[in-house]
Amino acid sequence: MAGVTQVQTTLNGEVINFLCEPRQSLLECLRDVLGMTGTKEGCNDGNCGACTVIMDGRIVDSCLVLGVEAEGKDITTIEGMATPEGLHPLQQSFLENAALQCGICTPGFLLASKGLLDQEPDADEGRIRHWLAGNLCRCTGYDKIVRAVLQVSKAK
Amino acid sequence: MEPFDYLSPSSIEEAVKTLASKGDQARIMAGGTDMLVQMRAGRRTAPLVVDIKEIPDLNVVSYDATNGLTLGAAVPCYKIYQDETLSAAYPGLMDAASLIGGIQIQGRATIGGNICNAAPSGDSIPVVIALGGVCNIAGPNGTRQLPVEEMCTAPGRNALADGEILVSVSIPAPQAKSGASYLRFIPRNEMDIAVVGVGSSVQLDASGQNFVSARISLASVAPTPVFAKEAGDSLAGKPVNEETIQAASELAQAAAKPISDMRGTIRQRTHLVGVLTRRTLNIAIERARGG
Amino acid sequence: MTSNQVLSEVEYNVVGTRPVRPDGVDKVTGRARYGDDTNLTGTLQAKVLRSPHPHARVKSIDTSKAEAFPGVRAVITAKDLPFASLSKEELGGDYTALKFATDHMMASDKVLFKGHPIAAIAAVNGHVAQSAMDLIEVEYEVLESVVDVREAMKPGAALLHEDLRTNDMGETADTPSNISTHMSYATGDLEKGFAEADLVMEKEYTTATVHQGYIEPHNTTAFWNSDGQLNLWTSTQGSFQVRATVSNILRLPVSQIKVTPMEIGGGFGGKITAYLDAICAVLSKKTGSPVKAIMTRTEVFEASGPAPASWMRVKIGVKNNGKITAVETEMAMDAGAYPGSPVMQAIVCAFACYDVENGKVDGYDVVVNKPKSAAYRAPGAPQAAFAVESLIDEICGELKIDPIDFRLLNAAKEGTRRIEGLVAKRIGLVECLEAARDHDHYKSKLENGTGRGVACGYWPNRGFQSSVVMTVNYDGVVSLIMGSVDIGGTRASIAQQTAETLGIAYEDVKPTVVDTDSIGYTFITGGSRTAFATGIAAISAAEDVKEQMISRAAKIWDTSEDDIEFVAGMISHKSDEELRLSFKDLARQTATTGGSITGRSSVDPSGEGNGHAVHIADVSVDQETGKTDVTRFTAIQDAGKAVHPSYVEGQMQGGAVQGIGWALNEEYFFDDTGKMLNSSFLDYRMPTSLDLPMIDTVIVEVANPGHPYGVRGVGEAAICPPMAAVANAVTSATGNRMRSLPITPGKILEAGWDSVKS
Amino acid sequence: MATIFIPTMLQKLTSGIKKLELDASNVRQVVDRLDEMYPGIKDRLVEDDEIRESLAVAIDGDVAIMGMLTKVGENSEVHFVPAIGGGF
Repeated sequence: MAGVTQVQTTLNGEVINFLCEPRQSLLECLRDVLGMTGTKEGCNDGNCGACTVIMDGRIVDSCLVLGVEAEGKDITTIEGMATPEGLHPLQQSFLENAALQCGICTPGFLLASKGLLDQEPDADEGRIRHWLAGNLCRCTGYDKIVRAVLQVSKAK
Repeated sequence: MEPFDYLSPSSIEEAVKTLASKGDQARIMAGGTDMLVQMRAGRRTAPLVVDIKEIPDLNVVSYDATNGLTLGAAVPCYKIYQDETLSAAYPGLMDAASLIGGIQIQGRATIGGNICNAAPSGDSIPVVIALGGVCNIAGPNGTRQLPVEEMCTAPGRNALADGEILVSVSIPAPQAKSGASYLRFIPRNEMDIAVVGVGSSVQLDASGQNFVSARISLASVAPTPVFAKEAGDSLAGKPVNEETIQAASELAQAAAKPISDMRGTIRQRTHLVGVLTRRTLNIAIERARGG
Repeated sequence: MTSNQVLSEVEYNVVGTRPVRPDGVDKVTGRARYGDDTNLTGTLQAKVLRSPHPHARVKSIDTSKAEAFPGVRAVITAKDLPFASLSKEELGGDYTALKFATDHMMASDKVLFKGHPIAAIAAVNGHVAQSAMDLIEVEYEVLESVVDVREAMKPGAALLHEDLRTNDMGETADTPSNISTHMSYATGDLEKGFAEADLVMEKEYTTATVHQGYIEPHNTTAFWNSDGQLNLWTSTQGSFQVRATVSNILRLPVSQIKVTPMEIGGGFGGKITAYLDAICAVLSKKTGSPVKAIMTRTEVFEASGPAPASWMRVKIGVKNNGKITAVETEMAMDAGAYPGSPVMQAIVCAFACYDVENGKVDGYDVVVNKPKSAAYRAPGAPQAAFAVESLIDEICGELKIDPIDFRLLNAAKEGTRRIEGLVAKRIGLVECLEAARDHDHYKSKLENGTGRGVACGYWPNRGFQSSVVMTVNYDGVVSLIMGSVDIGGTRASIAQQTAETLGIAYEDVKPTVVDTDSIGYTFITGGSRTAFATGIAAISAAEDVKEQMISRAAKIWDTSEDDIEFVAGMISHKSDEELRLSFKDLARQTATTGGSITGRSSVDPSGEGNGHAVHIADVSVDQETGKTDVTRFTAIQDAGKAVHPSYVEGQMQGGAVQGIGWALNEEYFFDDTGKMLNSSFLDYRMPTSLDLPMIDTVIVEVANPGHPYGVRGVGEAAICPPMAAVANAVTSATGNRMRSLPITPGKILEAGWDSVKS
Repeated sequence: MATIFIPTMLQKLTSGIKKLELDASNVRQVVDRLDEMYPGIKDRLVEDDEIRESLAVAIDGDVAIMGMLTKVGENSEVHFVPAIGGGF
């Protein structure tokens, strides 16, 4: 029987340690081990993007990352997006543009959008639609989500 | 998921030693985007998972205009298409690297993993075959090379022997007046498994009006990716025109041995092989002439 | 070109504005608590063992090895549910209903679909429970299964339920059948109507099984206190519905069950049935610990409630000028394993957009070896609209009449008597059609290789019971407490109606959705009812507050209540201008004039006001591959009065896009025996952001006389037109008529090949 | 007099009569009077003293919320329609 491993990782800017079994995904570790339930499970097989987190600057599905793989990595989750000063511009834009209905996909969309604009601050509609294709939303038809991201993008 | 041990070796030697001693009790994980899904669904079990992403040799991306590209088996797709030199040299490879899964998957999935996973629909395989890619394999008895078209032996099975590991894939340097392209047909625009995929590469003469050589490879039309050698060879020495391209596409169709399943019928797939062969050849020709 | 238009007739202060939703910040920061975020100390994880066979007799179940597995705390089967120890005599007329309800939750003697629960395990974690499932030994006798709705209707088809007999409006057939119900309505003289027609067309249509596709899987946490009180935290569209289901299956009084509805990650009708609650409750009772379950995505597809596949025959007769003379349809829908498809809704909605003198509709509810179907956004109506609106498009083509002109000529309006007999009240179909006709999209030129289609849709909308309580805090802020689960922004829209009625700011209303112990009975969030019915409850509770405020002012001013009026948030003496108090000023004085003010209301309103939508779709079709891309889409809908236009647009856009998915790519693939082959988001192809253009909207506002602000429900009508709009557009692009959903690239290629042949 | 619309499927019990007028002040009276005129029709509409689950009774176009107790007006129209009830 496999044992438990200690993992040290940087989570939302803070170095933390946690224990997990190798078979536990990063998603499970975040939610069940660390109690950070902002990252959502939608499909657990990499097809919905609800569990998107940023790892070393890239968006990944945390259901397809093992917790043990987080060793030495830098991870941002939805809990790390707002600062004490206020919401991230994307969060604010999602609110203003009514870019969420049920909200379950929202953390994933926000992280994915952040991942995009962090490296392509002037992404246009086509680029946004392509980038977000790994995130499923069933409520909005994507229109208001794309508009919310466009509002923050420098592309006009 | 059943419990497993996890090992992240830091050298090829360590990985090979572990794999050789554990036999079928160990499985190699690169991006994990296929393997973790398969393990979670109970389709694969592995008492030991060997994560190869921390091995420096497997993270190599080396390119020069003489020796071509050596792409480590653990290099995720995004690192390939974000590399401007590679994008310019291998646009056909970029076609594939940028359409595997979504952006999240591309942050993890690797070409090496895609080849070793040996799915008939593996999106990167046809274009790597078309580009003449070769697998560099390390094992208990040293290293060996194998053309990519010989790597997939059956759905989900590859040619690696016990203890062996895919270190990298080598792709020859692009010649002048050469070009490649990969297209797949899916009902949506992203996130689907190819109904049919076709990778083509061409080498034109200096005038750009005649084929010197061509290679065509197909996905999702047989138990393994298909290298449609006759189809590509038929173009050698021929002028670039609709007839020759049509003839090649028909040979590609003849090389396809598809089944009917929920993703498509035999007739649809065979038809699409023709369409996509023509389209990829035309894109490859455009690229060859432009580059 | 405006992408989102609102054609407003009446303006209010708060109703019709677009404030930020009260739950918004929690949802964009990850702090909102969804069902699976419930985490009580010592929670066990449950997993459900499910049948691998679509149809089989359960001969034996041996759970002993699983029970002995380290980390497993309890294993249950159907024997652990109360039904197992109740006799037919005890239950009387309730026997069959309770057997169906209990067996659906956990099979006793037979499994009727792949994924049918057979046992459940509670263990220290999900991995352990999963491993232990392999140790449960079940012996099945596999039976012949029936998957296709029309095959299931044939005499001699394999029977799911040996004692199910067709009910023809109260008359039961002598022999068993998979047809559980047949219903028929007619009006006028059908023969005469068709005889008068210059053109009669009759075609058959089919649609595939589809799923609502909510992103959050079903989940529940149950904890059975030692005092016998059962607590459930769950993802549901109706906390009271969950309470009723669990009460029925576990034979508990409703007051012994408290259901706390957590934030819900999408439902669309699929989160009304309570699949996991009773199972977790029994496991909790057995272990003494909280028990939580979350379905995998495969379980969601295989064992929740998809929308039915359908077969429909439609016949329409018209004069050369386009006037409809007669209509007829027969529709059969598969209910899945147990009776209850929405086919009766389908036949009622089928021709509701048209003024029809002679018509007949027949519906058949049919059981097959698939998961029991559940509601999906306007249940039944989208399939019916696909068939009827496709045939109308075909007729318009034959007669060379503009499809909007045809619909305007025949459109139902106030006073139109529908086939089932009810008379339409003030409805906005004509206004929607006119808005479509005048829209810049409809007037725009089509590019080569593209096609355009239009279609309309109808959903009656619903009322039903809602309860609201509101308290006025001393600072003038109103706490609004309701039982309606908020899926798409109803906390905002109910708060807006409250603020409007009280004449206060939206920000001064704080809405909360509470558990079943804390509010009166409230029906599900569904049926496009919440903004309407819970809105009326809130308005009426606010009126209650106003009356009490007037009475307080009367005390303060020592005058009669009749001398006081409450207008626009000001309480004033009718004849003494000096005596005026703002809502906040008076709120401050409630402490010294009798204490806090609480308004309350429980309503069961009728007058819901029918919903209509008209959609325009442009598509381009790659003739070589058969691939269809939607290039432009406009959704037009009568909202009565859009309380929060952004959320109304969201409903219209979301409905349109679900419909586009239904039209083009979404379907359950079954093997011959009924095993689903594509139970993941990889192969169940819902639209991604890359598959769509912006969805333009026009909100038409034809006030609903049944609501103080004219509100009509908007959630459902939006999913009725898109399938036909897209299908009609594909015909316009390719020349081939597609009568079977989804319109996959393969089908488009086949149609092209067939048309070349013929 | 209220106008009662006989559901199509029950018109064989009323010899083809599609609608009729009768005096009734609530739904229960409607059903009882109908049954007096056309024996057996009540059983088709009512089960355990409630309108059958698959049906709803509508008075002047509004689905009745009080079932058998729902008031029927002097000139009301009464319909028995498919229940588009719970479930979405």
